[in-house]
Amino acid sequence: MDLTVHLPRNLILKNPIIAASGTFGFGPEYARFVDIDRLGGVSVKGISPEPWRGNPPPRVWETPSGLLNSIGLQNPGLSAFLAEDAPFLRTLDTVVIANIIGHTVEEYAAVAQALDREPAIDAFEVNISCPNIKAGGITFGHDPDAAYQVMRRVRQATDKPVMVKVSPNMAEPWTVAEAVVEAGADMISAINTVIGMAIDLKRRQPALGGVTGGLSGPAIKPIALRIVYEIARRVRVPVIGMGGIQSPEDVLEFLLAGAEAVMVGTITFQWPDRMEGIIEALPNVLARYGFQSLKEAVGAAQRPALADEEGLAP
Amino acid sequence: MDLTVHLPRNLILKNPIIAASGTFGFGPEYARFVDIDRLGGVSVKGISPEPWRGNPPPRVWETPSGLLNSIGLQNPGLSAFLAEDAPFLRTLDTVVIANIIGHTVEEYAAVAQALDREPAIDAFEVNISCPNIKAGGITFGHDPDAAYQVMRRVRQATDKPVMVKVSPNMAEPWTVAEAVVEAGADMISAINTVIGMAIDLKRRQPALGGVTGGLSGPAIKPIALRIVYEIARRVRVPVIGMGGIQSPEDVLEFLLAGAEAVMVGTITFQWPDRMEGIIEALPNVLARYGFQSLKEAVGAAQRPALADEEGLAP
Amino acid sequence: MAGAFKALIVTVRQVALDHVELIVEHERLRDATPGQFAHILTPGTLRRPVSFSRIDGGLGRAGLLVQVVGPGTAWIAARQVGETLDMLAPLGRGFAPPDPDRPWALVGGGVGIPPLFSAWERWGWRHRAPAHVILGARKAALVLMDADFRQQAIEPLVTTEDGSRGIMGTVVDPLRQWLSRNPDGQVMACGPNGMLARVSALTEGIAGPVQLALEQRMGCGIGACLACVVPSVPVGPDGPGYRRVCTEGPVFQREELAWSWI
Amino acid sequence: MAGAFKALIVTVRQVALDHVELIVEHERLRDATPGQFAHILTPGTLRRPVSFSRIDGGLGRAGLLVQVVGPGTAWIAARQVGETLDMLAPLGRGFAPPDPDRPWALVGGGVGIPPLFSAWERWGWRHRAPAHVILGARKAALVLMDADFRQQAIEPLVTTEDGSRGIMGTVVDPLRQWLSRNPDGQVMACGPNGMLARVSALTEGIAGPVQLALEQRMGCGIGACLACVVPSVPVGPDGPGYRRVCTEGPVFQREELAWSWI
Ligand SMILES: Cc1cc2nc3c(=O)[nH]c(=O)nc-3n(C[C@H](O)[C@H](O)[C@H](O)COP(=O)(O)OP(=O)(O)OC[C@H]3O[C@@H](n4cnc5c(N)ncnc54)[C@H](O)[C@@H]3O)c2cc1C
Ligand SMILES: Cc1cc2nc3c(=O)[nH]c(=O)nc-3n(C[C@H](O)[C@H](O)[C@H](O)COP(=O)(O)OP(=O)(O)OC[C@H]3O[C@@H](n4cnc5c(N)ncnc54)[C@H](O)[C@@H]3O)c2cc1C
Ligand SMILES: Cc1cc2nc3c(=O)[nH]c(=O)nc-3n(C[C@H](O)[C@H](O)[C@H](O)COP(=O)(O)O)c2cc1C
Ligand SMILES: Cc1cc2nc3c(=O)[nH]c(=O)nc-3n(C[C@H](O)[C@H](O)[C@H](O)COP(=O)(O)O)c2cc1C
Ligand code: FES
Ligand code: FES
Repeated sequence: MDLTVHLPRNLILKNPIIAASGTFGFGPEYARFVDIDRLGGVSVKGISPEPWRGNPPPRVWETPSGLLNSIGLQNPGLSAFLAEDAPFLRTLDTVVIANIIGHTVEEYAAVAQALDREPAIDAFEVNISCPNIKAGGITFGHDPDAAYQVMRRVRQATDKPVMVKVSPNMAEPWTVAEAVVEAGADMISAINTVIGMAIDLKRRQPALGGVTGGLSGPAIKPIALRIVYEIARRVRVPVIGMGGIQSPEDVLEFLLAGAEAVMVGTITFQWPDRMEGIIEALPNVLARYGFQSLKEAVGAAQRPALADEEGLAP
Repeated sequence: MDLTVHLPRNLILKNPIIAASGTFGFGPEYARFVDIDRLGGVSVKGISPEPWRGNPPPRVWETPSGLLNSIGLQNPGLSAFLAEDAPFLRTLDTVVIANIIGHTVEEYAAVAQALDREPAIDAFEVNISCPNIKAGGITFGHDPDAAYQVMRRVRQATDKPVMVKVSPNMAEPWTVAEAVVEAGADMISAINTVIGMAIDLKRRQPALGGVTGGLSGPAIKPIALRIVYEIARRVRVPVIGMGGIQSPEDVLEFLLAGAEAVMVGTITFQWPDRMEGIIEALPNVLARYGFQSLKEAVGAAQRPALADEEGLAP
Repeated sequence: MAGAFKALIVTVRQVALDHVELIVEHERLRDATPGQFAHILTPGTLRRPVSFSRIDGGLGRAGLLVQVVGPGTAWIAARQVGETLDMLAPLGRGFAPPDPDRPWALVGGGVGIPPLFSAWERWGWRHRAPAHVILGARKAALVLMDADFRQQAIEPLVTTEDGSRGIMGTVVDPLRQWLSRNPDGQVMACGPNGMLARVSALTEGIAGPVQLALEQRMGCGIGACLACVVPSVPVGPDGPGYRRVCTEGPVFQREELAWSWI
Repeated sequence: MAGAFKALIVTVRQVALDHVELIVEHERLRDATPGQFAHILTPGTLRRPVSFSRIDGGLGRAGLLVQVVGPGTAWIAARQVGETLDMLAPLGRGFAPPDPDRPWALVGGGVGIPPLFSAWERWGWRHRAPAHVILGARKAALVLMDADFRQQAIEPLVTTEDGSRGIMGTVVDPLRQWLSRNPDGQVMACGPNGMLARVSALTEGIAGPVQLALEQRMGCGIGACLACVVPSVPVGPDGPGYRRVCTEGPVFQREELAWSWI
């Protein structure tokens, strides 16, 4: 079965499985363990104009079927990325997506502009769920207008395909998706981690150095599916779904909910080669559920209208 | 160790373990399986002025460490509750909390007013995370002003202790908590379920009859802890925490995050007597972590100021 | 308090491809009734409901005939003699005893057959009017409990969808024929919803009671959570009422259900 | 691709209360270095890092000495001979070989002892200058690997906090004394952070290299996720830099670390 995914601006994935940002470094780390060229794509760790230090450790904590992290977007900054990481990425025969972060609209634009000229980078993922210190702690990702501004400036900075990554930590994430599509986003990726926390009973303190953290892994799959489903029925651009994917069946759930491709994160820590396993199994699993092609599965569980959900309470 | 919890308006719990609304019916169902009088309290299924039909089945679906439900707040309505359920509840020697729901501010007030005179009811839990059809699908629970209005009318209707149950499905649930405390709420309970979804691959449809549902169980514990922590540091009234509690250690996490008592839901379906087991084990577990009293554990993991979290990204 | 209990597994036997019957023992199973079920702890977030395939009240023994369809049933089917199953049981409303003087049809499809066998085992011996057992399956290898019925002195009529055993087709045609000969009959049926809907339609207006045993995904299993509902009368302008399979069922009178909504 | 692999468990032995040592075998363990670790799959969401307690490069065998502190280590400790452990290994930067002509102190506390034993096993036989092994534990029953050191021809100095074995106190006093006698010495240490902080402070200014093996909660174990960092130089006005224990460590030079932040 052909697993190729055709995305806007001629972005073509060999298959719908992309390594999720922040869980796959800048590529070389996992190169010993995974045949990266077999993946549909790789979204690298978030890149800011200047280096970011990140949060104090501990930075990870296990929860039931989940993982809390408070990495705090540590990254070496744009110049170090260009000097040290871009050369390796240029050697890859797969789609490389630059995940970009910033404190201000201009910082996002600066990274996009610099990487627009970098041949290693095939597309951008604008991560607007990081704290915006200038706007008083409200993140860009929770404010459709701010998200619109970021996307508009990024759009001016590059003609490469751009997706915006949506935060689940708000009542109606689709309002942000709609705003950035309006501002020229070619795709939406969803979801980023869900804010959570754990208490270390022995130390009588928040378990993470960053106090709160982002929850990922199978625990958040239902939250992710619902947001992907809601966004896919509202925007006309492709949605890249993620959150807790562990198996080809999980991938199918996201496809049926409306995603055209998916990203895979936390499970890679346990099973570095799981993404390859999923790619291998996907045609059979699609066939087992009666799908002749990948495309046929996309949105197959979407209900026709928005109206029929009115009046339903959880 | 003394497990008594003193709450506002002379509401006294024998211990901090309360059966969570919607998971314990109106009491008699579990009376065969649990010694209800040993519990700190029981929050009964949501009650509306008129009967509510609820959502089409299937209404539950398993997810990793979680449970999705789309019961849709089915309930027999106020008069049936008074005629059929209140008599049993009057026989209980534990705190009975009426969970109240409505489509409009007046509906909430109507239930509170009617039950203010009912001796079976010791306190109210105002559930403002149900859909408000009048306000175009935006729920009361996501709008601090609407939440304020509901609480103000309920406050006029009753002098019994009132807690408001907060929804996790928004960026800043504490804004709602702050608003309802302003309007006279004596306590906050948190959290209600997290909106989620699953796909039934065999039927190629959303798994739940209600399309989306509420996620509960251990999967949401980190989300719940974080919201309890954030609310407890912002409001001066007691917080009743819940979400995924399975063990006495889980209870401790909520206490350290700032809760004075907790509610226990989903685990009861697997282990009807787990709440009793937790109550029995709690003194030992508190002692094991070095606490001399229940009170000492409450908020023990709270960090001093709000300021030190600024600039930390998940 | 009569909480959950651990029933000892005394027999395990493979009865068909992917179908295992366990016999479990506990004194709390003494007053189980055909049509009732056990809510069984497995590694998942929820217990799993399984009907009794046979009941020996005297010994406090009951059968659980499980088809492996997912992780919970796979786990149950992998248990061994000497282990225990943690269960809430017996739960729900079972079959009302049949009128011994009325023709009686027992109609079962797939894992709907076990509760009918337990009904036949309990009440068959005292039944005076004619009785008829119709068992449906997809193919020969999946026909359940026909030997058990034979041992209890009745020859079941078997239908398979592919004709590999008995009559080719479903239970519907044989039932229609039986009903035309027995308009004063009574019916008990259990099986997939599609089959029960047909049974319900066919039996409209017959003289005797029609009892249908339903399945629904369950939470608590004891009436508290309102998860396990099925559409039922009265049907209002905005939809049907909902009744709980776990306590108001699993066995319903056909008149109680709103089939157009199921 | 050199992905995860399954190492065969060839020996399991209880070495102290709640401490088990497993010997595992796989050809990919042939070039493991003392101070490196294996990242082991357990039922949790994350793998568990465990240092090598001994390494037989020729046979591709390595030891894993695990203290049971939670579900992951309990699961590892319950494995049996003939089962396999799924691991990513060998990972991280191990100890740099000691200068054979410089006095050498090996200082270990609790489960910090195993990597030091593997260092001694590898380099002790060719060490020409004097060597000194100091092992700390809370109480006698928890002293680890002292017999192993003895078998490798060195008598370790044991300290226990309650004085139930060896010198009462911690490894700090004996180390201070050794340093005052050996200002030209080199040190390898592994243990709780508190102990390493003291070692770091005491060894400031000594002539030889001071290598400290650290622990931190890990995600990927291979350098991709930035979970496992420890504060390190340079320290800027807004805090320290962060280095990864899994790839830039677990063994650091004392000068690389920012102890005031750890
Ligand atoms: C009253 C009653 C009696 C039953 N009697 C039997 C019996 O005698 N033999 C038998 O093999 N099966 C019986 N079933 C069906 C059985 O409960 C399901 O096959 C089983 O729960 C599936 O669990 P799983 O983990 O293997 O599959 P999964 O499909 O992975 O289960 C996931 C979830 O769905 C629920 N579920 C899935 N299918 C059903 C279903 N058909 N009915 C109810 N819940 C379901 C499970 O309980 C679980 O919560 C009965 C169901 C009910 C309601
Ligand atoms: C490089 C390295 C080498 C180690 N070598 C050994 C060894 O040789 N023998 C030994 O007994 N232990 C060793 N540890 C510690 C060991 O990894 C932890 O004790 C173990 O992960 C605890 O898992 P758990 O599920 O039993 O406990 P839990 O506390 O329930 O673990 C929960 C989570 O915390 C992490 N965690 C808990 N404690 C630690 C810790 N001290 N360091 C790192 N992560 C932790 C776990 O990996 C897991 O993600 C080493 C740790 C590191 C980083
Ligand atoms: C350790 C870790 C670091 C992450 N860092 C980033 C990041 O830098 N940028 C980003 O957009 N998402 C980041 N994420 C979020 C993931 O890309 C993904 O959205 C999320 O983990 C959900 O997918 P999963 O459940 O498959 O892991 C990170 C996740 C984890 C676990
Ligand atoms: C089946 C089910 C029904 C529920 N019904 C209600 C309800 O009627 N009113 C309410 O306030 N919360 C309701 N809840 C939410 C719970 O009270 C609780 O907030 C949530 O389940 C989290 O706790 P848990 O993880 O311990 O279950 C329901 C939860 C479940 C699982
Ligand atoms: S399963 Fe809870 S009411 Fe039936
Ligand atoms: S554990 Fe992932 S970088 Fe070290």
